[in-house]
Amino acid sequence: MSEMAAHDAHAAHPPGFAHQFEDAGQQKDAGTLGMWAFLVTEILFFGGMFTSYIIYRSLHLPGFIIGSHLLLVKFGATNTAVLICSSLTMALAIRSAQTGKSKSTIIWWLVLTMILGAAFLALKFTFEWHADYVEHTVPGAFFGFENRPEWGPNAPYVQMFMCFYFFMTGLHALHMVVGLGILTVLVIMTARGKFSSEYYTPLEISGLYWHFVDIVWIFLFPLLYLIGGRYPGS
Amino acid sequence: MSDHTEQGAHGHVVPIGVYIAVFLSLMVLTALTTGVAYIDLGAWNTVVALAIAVVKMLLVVLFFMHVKYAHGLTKIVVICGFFWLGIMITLSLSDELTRGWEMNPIGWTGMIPFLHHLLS
Amino acid sequence: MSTATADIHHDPVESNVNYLNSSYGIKSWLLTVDHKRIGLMYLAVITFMFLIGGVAATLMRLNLVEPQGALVEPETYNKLFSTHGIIMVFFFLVPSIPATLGNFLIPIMIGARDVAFPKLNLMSWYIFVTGCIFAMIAIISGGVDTGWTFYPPYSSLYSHTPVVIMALGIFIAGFSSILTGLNFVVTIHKMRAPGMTWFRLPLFIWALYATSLIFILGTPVIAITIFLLGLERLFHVGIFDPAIGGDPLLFQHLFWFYSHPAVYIMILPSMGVISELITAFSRKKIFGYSFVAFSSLAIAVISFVVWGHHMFVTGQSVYAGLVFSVLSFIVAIPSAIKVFNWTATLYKGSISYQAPMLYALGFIGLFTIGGLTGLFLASLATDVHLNGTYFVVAHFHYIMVGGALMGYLGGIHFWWPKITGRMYPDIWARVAAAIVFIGFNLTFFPQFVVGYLGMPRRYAVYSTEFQFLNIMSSAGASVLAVGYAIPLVYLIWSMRYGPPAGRNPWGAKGLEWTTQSPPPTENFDVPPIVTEDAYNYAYAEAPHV
Amino acid sequence: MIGLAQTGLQSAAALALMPFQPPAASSIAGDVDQLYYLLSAITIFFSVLIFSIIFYFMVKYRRRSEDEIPPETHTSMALELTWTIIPSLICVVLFVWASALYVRESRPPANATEIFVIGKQWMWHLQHPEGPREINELHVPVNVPVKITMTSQDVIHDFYVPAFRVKKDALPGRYTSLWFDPTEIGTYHLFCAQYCGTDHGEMIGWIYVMSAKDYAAWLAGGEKTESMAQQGERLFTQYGCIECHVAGGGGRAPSLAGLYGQPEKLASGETRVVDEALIRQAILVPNSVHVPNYQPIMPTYQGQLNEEQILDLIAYVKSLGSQERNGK
Repeated sequence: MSEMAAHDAHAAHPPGFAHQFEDAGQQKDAGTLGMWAFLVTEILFFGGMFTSYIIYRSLHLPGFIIGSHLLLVKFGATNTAVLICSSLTMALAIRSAQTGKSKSTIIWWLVLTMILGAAFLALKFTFEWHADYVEHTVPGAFFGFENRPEWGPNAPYVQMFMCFYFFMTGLHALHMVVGLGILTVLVIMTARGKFSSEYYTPLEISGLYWHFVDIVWIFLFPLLYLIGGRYPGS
Repeated sequence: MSDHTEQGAHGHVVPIGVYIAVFLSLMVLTALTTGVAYIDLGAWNTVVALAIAVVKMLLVVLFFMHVKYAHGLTKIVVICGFFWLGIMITLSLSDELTRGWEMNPIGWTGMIPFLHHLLS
Repeated sequence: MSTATADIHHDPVESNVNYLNSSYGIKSWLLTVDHKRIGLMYLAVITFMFLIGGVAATLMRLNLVEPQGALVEPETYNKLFSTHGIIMVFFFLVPSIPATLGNFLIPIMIGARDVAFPKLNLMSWYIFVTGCIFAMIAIISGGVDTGWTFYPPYSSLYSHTPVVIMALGIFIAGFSSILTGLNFVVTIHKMRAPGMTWFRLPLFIWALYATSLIFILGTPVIAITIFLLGLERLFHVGIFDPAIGGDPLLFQHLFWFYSHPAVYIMILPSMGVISELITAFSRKKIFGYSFVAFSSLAIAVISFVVWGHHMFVTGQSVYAGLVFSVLSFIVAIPSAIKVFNWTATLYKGSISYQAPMLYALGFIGLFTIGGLTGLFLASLATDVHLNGTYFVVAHFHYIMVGGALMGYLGGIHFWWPKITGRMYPDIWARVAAAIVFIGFNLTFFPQFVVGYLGMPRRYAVYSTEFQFLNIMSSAGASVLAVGYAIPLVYLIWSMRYGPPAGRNPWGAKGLEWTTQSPPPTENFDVPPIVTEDAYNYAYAEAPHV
Repeated sequence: MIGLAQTGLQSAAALALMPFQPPAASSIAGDVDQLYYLLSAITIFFSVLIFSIIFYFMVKYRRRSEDEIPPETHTSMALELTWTIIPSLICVVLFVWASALYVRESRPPANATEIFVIGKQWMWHLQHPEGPREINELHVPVNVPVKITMTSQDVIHDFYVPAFRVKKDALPGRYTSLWFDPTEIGTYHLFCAQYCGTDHGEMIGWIYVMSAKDYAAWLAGGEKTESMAQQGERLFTQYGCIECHVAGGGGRAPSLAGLYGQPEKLASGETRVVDEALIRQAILVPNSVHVPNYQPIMPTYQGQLNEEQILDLIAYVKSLGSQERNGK
């Protein structure tokens, strides 16, 4: 999670070079490989949930479709768009550093990325989770299946779906929060002039992390919001 | 000799046009996947949704995450991650979806409705 | 092995400064980024955890002397075996060789100054200690009674013990494993000295590389699984709950996806150690270097597709059972290849029997038995009878204690002179190795028999006809305990009073033996350049003891 | 000293008398033992082989002088292939043998009598179709195959009879089954082999394998109880199932006569055989197994029926299986 990026952020003081390496190329390669290895662990970390989701969906399809229809596509789609925008701004922030643009350009792109990330979380927490709470679709003691006779015997599986919805989006949101923390560190480092076209590894590997979080959402959106179809009678 | 000189300290600078094109594709695909959900394609709804998600992922991985320009090791690492996820999903499903089989004289052909069930 | 510094004949003027005395004070340790010091800090913590797990084991064995329980109530017994399992697996065996010897040796063996991410390395230690603290809190506040396997719905909805705290401890310790594995992979890929090609690497490095892959690919899955279990316990609703359509077997799938490869996390590093010991004490190049190296990778990969053999009787489908059975047989082959190659390495060697070699030979014997009895459990029909009995307990202790722990002790004895710069009394070490070997077999061999007789594991009280074998086992355990206590005494003694070891007391090959003992903080006075294969004993000059 | 010798002698005597395998009392036990002997032989052969080679090398090639440098030996491809291929072939043989046996163990014979088992912390609840219920004890006639269908009321348990070499988990929310054909009259251990909490070690019982005559006497000797099917029939009326599932067809729901064991096409397009799991699912999640031509109007009985009552209903539906099937 943030540890990797934060570590490198600390280790890499200008000239950004740590004593155990032979040269800057070796250091950059090591950092990138390390981040990718970490992202592999993240794939398998989320993968445990995706595996469970696939299995239960195949076992309890009707309940999962009812559950999916409790979510509002407009929020999911908007948030997807917001995250894709933030990925673009992140990529542009790195590119600015790569091509030796001014500090303020890099900071501008980073801050824009943070704003988009925050917008995602705001939408998630206030419009979606809060509404779920009000409507008793949060799993647990207050799960309101007594009020939903139309769910019939599928009620337990609707609750199972909502468990997945909250665990998966919750874990994703947690990663977003960590990402915002990393971005904050990057903004400070940029402001202090730590990066140049010669050395911007922390930016680059933090970018990998941010894009990864975006990819997770790219799968969560269809799996949670769309699957089962939204057409009449689905 | 360690293999740390393949790329050097300077990464590949991706042209800004590529970023914009990737971004626009991602937006279009998002609109597309949302729109398709409102059309009844039967079992294909799931297939299309997942196919679009995979394409979007590939765009992000290859261009935003620079894997297209990275050296072989990075590519292997990425493929390993998804391969292992595949192992986990496939072998777990190999149990969960064949539970009924032992008492079920339909036998191997029983798999077809299960697959149908999985995709629908 | 190296040309730049390997001049063991006329020892250059030994510098008095090394990684141990380059700085003093508690702060110089707690804030160190030196991989050698971090390795020693792990050694201290896991030795402590081993003692906790060992005490639990001793109490269990005492209790089992009588069929009705000689010592404690069933509830306490359940907590004892859970504590023993959790501590030994997650807080001792998994970090044992990688975090101590691996941390100490990987950079030196590949000719680097440090691991790729030294601060991350230190952070891994702190994360591990935090995990240990949570585990200790769980133990002190009563201990959990779920077994180390945490099967729901017992662990999620029925147990009345601090499961969440223990789960949190394991979750946190898991991140330490992940970061250590990541650090090692990057280090081995990117930090090798000039000339140190992949096929000149010592086999210990290959083994730890394979282990690190499992850390990276497997540990996140146990992390998420344990996390989901914790959520289910906290909120009384979750994805393994049968009441809302959850499948308890799904937990077992996810759990064993990590926990079966975790067995290889424990045994692979030991296999690496054995390759070093066998070659050093027979002064031979390893027989079939590439077969031994690739069998490590093969084991790491195949270990991920065999987990279902833990679930042959759980209601897993028959078809999945067949698939997992055939895959489980396949994983036996690379292990067999290793054993045969080690044996062949001894052929026409010059074999000496110092303590580390005794451990290595003990390892081969016990691992052979442990591995072969694994075939009983990969075979579906016999597994149905043996699953969940003491046969399984005996089998995995032959692998994890007879294998992993023997390798760990052998490695500690082999590299102790390098780590501390001092020798221990070899005669005591040989006695201890013999006692461990005898005590171990006395403890666990009867368990094969009592398992086939049908005694289920995790029974606080048992049927009287099993008593004789249980007494034998408990008697063996006390011998084993003595065998473990002796090294603790003389190793600590040697740190102060042992005679200086010199650079290369065993006349062994490998970069670590070319630098001074203990090594300087930067590992080498001059960065080494490697010009020859590993274990090139045929061209060695006579050792200089 | 004499005391020590006595202890030694006693131990030796105990060892000599000690059995190394449990009684083999089912049709499959002998076959499992044979596989076990083969595996033991392989284990002993290879252990002895490795041990003796190592021992021989240890003595023959012991270091004779401190500066001895042994000659180099080169890796032999032929040797490597030999010790890769031979173990592989052994594994193939073991896999085929063990799997054939396992598949046999997983297919109960058609004529097996069925016993229903519910595991709960920390006791076994066993139920004969004829009605008698037993706790931690099971009486069965010799040479009659028995199929155990089981579930758990709380955590995972495991039904294990070492003498029969059979074992299977009892899972909450699901049915699992095993079968055995007892061949020897006697009394055998029943263990719970999956850790289930505090008194796991005392979740044990006995299986009494009796001659046909003794078994009949035992059945007759107990207090008269309704059979499971009769109890199921009572529940069928009491919970109003009978109002829709009208015998002979024509109700709002299909008649259940002759349904058991038959493949049934569901509204989802899937074809499934009507077995215990399907009936259980139909009672608890009716619309998931809804059949075409009927409205999905059946309410769930989740929470209203306990595991025993569900088993009674299943027994009742099965008892209808022998009756004439009068259309849907």
